[in-house]
Amino acid sequence: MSADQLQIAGRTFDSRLILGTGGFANHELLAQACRAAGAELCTVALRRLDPTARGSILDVLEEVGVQVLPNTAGCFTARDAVTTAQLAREAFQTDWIKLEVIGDDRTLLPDAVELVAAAEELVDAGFVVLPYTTDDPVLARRLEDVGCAAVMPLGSPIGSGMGICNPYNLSIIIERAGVPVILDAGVGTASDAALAMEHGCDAVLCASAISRAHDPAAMARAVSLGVQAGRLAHGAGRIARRRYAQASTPEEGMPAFDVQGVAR
Amino acid sequence: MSADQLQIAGRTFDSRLILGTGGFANHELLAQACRAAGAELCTVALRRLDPTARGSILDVLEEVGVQVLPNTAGCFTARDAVTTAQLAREAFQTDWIKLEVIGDDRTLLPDAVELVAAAEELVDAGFVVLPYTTDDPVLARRLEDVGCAAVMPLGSPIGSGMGICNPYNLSIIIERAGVPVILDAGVGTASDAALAMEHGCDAVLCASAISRAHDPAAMARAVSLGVQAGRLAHGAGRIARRRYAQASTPEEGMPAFDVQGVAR
Amino acid sequence: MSADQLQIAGRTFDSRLILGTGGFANHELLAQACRAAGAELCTVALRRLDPTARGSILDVLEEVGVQVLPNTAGCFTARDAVTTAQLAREAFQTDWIKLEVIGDDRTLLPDAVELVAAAEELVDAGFVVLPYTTDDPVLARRLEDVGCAAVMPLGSPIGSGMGICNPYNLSIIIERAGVPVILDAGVGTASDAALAMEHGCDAVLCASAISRAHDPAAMARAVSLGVQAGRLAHGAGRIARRRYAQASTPEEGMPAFDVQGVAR
Amino acid sequence: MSADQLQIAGRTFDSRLILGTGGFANHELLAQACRAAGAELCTVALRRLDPTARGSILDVLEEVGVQVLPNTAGCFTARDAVTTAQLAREAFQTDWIKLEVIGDDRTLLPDAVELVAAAEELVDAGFVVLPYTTDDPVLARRLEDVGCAAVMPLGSPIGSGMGICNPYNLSIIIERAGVPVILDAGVGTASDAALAMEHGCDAVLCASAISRAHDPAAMARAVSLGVQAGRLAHGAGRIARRRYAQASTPEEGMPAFDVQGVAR
Amino acid sequence: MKVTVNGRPRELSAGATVASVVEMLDVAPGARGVAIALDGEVVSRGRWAETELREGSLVEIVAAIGGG
Amino acid sequence: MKVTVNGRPRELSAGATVASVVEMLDVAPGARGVAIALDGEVVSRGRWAETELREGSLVEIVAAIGGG
Amino acid sequence: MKVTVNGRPRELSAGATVASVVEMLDVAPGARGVAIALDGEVVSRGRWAETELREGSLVEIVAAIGGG
Amino acid sequence: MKVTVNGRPRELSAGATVASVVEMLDVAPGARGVAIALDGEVVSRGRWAETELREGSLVEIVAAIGGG
Repeated sequence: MSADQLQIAGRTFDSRLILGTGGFANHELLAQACRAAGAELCTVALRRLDPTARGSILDVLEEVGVQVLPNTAGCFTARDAVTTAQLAREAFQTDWIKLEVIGDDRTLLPDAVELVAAAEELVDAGFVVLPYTTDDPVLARRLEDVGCAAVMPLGSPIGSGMGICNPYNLSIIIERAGVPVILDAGVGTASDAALAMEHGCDAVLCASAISRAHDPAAMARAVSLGVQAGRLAHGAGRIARRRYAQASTPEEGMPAFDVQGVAR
Repeated sequence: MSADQLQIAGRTFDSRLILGTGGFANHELLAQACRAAGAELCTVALRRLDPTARGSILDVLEEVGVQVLPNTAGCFTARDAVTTAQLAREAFQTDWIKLEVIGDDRTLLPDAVELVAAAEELVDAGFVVLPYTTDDPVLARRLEDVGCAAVMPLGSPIGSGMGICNPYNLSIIIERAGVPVILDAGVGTASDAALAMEHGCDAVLCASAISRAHDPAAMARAVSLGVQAGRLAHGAGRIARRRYAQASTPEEGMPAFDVQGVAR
Repeated sequence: MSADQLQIAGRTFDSRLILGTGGFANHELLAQACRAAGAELCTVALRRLDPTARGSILDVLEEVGVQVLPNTAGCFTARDAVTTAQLAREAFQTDWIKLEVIGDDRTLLPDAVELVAAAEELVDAGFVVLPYTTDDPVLARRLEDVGCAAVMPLGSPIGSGMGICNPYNLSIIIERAGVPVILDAGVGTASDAALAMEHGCDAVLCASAISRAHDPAAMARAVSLGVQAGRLAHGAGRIARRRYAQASTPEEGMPAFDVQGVAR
Repeated sequence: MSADQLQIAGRTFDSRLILGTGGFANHELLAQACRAAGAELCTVALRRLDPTARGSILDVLEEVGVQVLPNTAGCFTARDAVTTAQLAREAFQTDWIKLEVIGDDRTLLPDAVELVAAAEELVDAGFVVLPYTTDDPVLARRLEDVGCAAVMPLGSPIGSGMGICNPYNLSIIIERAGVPVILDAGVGTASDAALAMEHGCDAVLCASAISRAHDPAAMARAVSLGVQAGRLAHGAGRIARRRYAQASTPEEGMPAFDVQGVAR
Repeated sequence: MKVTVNGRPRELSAGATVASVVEMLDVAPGARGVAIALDGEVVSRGRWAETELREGSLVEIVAAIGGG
Repeated sequence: MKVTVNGRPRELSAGATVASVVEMLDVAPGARGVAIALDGEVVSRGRWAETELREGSLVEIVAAIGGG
Repeated sequence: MKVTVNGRPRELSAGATVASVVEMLDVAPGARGVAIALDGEVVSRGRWAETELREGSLVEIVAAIGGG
Repeated sequence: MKVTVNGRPRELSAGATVASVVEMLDVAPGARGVAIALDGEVVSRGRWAETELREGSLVEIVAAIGGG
């Protein structure tokens, strides 16, 4: 599949599954999941330094050999998101930022107005901005217009595992996007990821579905296979849906066993 | 995955994707699809011998190294299905039969009454019967009760590509089946196959979605990956669906950048 | 709407909602629901006579002025269903029978084989047979072929309130039926009934959704309005679904407020 | 139902169906639809005066006795929407405005950023603002916070007839709204309207589904009944959905016809 | 003789008829929505009086209830 | 002077008012559902007569139609 | 005698066997995936040579094709 | 002087720098994935030593964790 690489802002990736590192019970399970997923890119967050913490997640990710995509999780305003992005640039020495500006702590849904403001400011400050957004096609277009390097629409709320609640909106976003579309949030299992890729997403970000599964490594592998399956299927040209059946076995040439006056 | 083999009537298979051989433009595409799918078992049909035909499909399947599962496609009565099964036993030297008795040539849906009658007769005649059935849980139970080695409920009509129209019925069949449940008919793309396996199917049979795709080999590979993804996800213990969000990033430890009386 | 009457076996009805009388807390609530629903036809069942019972449901139904449709609820075999139908004919002096032959006491789904056998025997015995059936189009066709006066496919299991699990199958049944199609079982609320009628059902039978609602009379009225709404909508010729928008307000004639060099 | 009135900004309405007046072939069909729907409130738009036009729509609406709700259809910026609202106040002598600020002429979806800006400005200018919005719960909350008198989320794009694409988002909006929630756009037929009301919407706005139906008056009546059905059902306390069946006919008291040693 | 009525064993005198059973159960003669099966065969109301039970007879007396 | 009325260039004599435009378009004085914006600002009916246009003025005269 | 082979009428000499039909159709003796029904009953390959047709016999010779 | 470090009030001697705070918290000098904001502005690692705090300064020291 190396011929079919994901490209974002000039960087290329063989894997189309981005792994979120939140929710793992420990670093060992995270490492196993990274390997099982074949992930090349993982999100990380920033929180107040805990002096008692032993070992940095960065050591784990380095050992596994994945690159880091910092996020601004937990920010409710453009201002806090921008400051957090600047801290991330300092902490991780990368201009890439997964921009999250949420409007609400029960749904964790993005706040459209603050999100656009933050995206604009960060693009101007030279960041490569990958915004977590709703499935609103107009908002996605606005984010692309202000210079985001990709758009990351949700399928359903973070951690909800409800999959893609509105495939119609997602497909409209994909049809009209000039930048990569990465499904972010809502994936609950492998088929959700496959479906997203079949709709034409360029990649899938998955965190809770893997980190909180009973067997994270197995689910990481499953979601990774789902992403590959969906990507391949997207390119293979699926059959059209039809209300009635179409025989897969030819109908002509059926033998006729019955005959008038033949005793059986 | 060799630890996780499919078992039907005492035979074991590493692959959980059964390939239908109908609808391919030529034998070469069929061979490519078999290899891409990693199929071990393929269905074949019987039709009046065509003296002008060059080369038997059996040579192709033998070369690829897959085993043959004959079907009774096109039969409308128990009587014709039984005779066709006996011809298949003679032609292919196997007691295995994918039993199809349809009620209607537009929907190609099974005829419950004829199907049960044929299954009973074939089981008594020593066949290993794998019946193509509707998604009716009571009918599936009846087929198991008369001694079928597996049940093959449809997701939607043959060749319709509509996927699983009634996941509820499929899951009820799976919950109560004592024999393998193989999704037959309706798969349109890889995510349909993944979904079926996540629901707990033991295998998936796929014909038109692969043979009639724009690129059959690519779709064969995609569906095969989808089956593996779904099987793994089924065992990995997915997260529960929830209406509201659950943060994947811890909420505690958020920095507070704003302070009374600090100019910015 | 009297111009648009439901006709079954030569009898006509103004109301297209048939009320099931099971599950009501008492006869008074049943009477209220009958009136609120404007029902003309209600199902009743037969059970061992309870000498302590005070007042017959028949008195209630007579007072409300509805006609009685006996059922064979609880029968697992054609034989018991036929005997029960004969008892019903004796008890209610009607040839009409809502035929139920179930295969399973957890799903209460019909048993296709026993159902067809019972229907055939009862039609021969001069009954007007209205069979409760699955959503299998081939089975529905068989029931019509043996002489049933209507077919009553389920939307989902009795009392499940899941609505119409497989609208595709229901619409196929309707397209090809030569007798009235009455949705039986699965209705959970008014919109389910409206949807069934929009698909082209001739009537809806509703029991638990009304009798077990918090306010049975209100729900009876709601479902009745839903049936009328769906029937009217079915005849009114709905707009086609389209992926993109179509303005309801004309786009031409938009004023242009902005002008070069005009200060605001 | 007069006990159950819709209240918006201090005005009360007996009908919970707001009729859009766009798309009717002529004024006579509009008048018939208004009467069939029992509408009390109808939207109207403003366009450049056409000197050749004969008779004003206002005369029709006055004759039918409905009140007017002007909209800002066709505006792409907050600025144009505000100017249009001011023109509407002058033209119709009402402070009420259905605020539409769209981002795109193929989807006609709202532009979140411009919409909030316009809403804020109009509320400050003393308008009673009813904004057409997406199904984004955070955006709906923002609109309520800036002082809108109701929120009008879409079910799906204007004129698409796709119904409610994301019932989850709609229900979240309803759960948390402190102002009336009116489903706007997407209704294709009566059951869509019933469903919206069952979810807890306070009212439904419907235009194309009625004006472009084959028989607008019949569809107007159907949608009106659907709204009433859904409203009643919402209050009646529907039964819970359950995967398995629950008998509506008591299981005890079943007769047993078979007996050892009794010849039949 | 021993018979079974609605699942319960009963002792009846020889020559007992379906009507005797109805009487025994206190069913009003004109009771509505009532029907009877004797050994799996329906006995119409008009024949209750003349239809005799036999040793081991299975009698089912059913009545209308709310249902389905 | 040159003005634009509903998108079309018009030649008006100096001192022309909003009311002159209304007249020019044959709009009945009491016409319902009509409103006017001059250079992006609404001119209420009461001020039509006194409000003068200037060179390059942009006049939009709108009326009610069926919509949304 | 007159027989029907795969739906087509054929004229065969008396004493013709299933094997004669196979020969007539140019089917290679060892052809794979071929089976034959005579008047609705399967005739196993081993009995082709000895099984005689009769007037009006219905012969169906089937072979493997891609399907289902 | 009084400052706030990660939400907790701290007493520091005059002239204390960002570096002093880092030291106080036992953060290894080369610690990875650590960044600091002083009164809402990021202070790059190279300027920790020279950047002085003032009365009431708000210091946030953050580090990498698993997330999103």
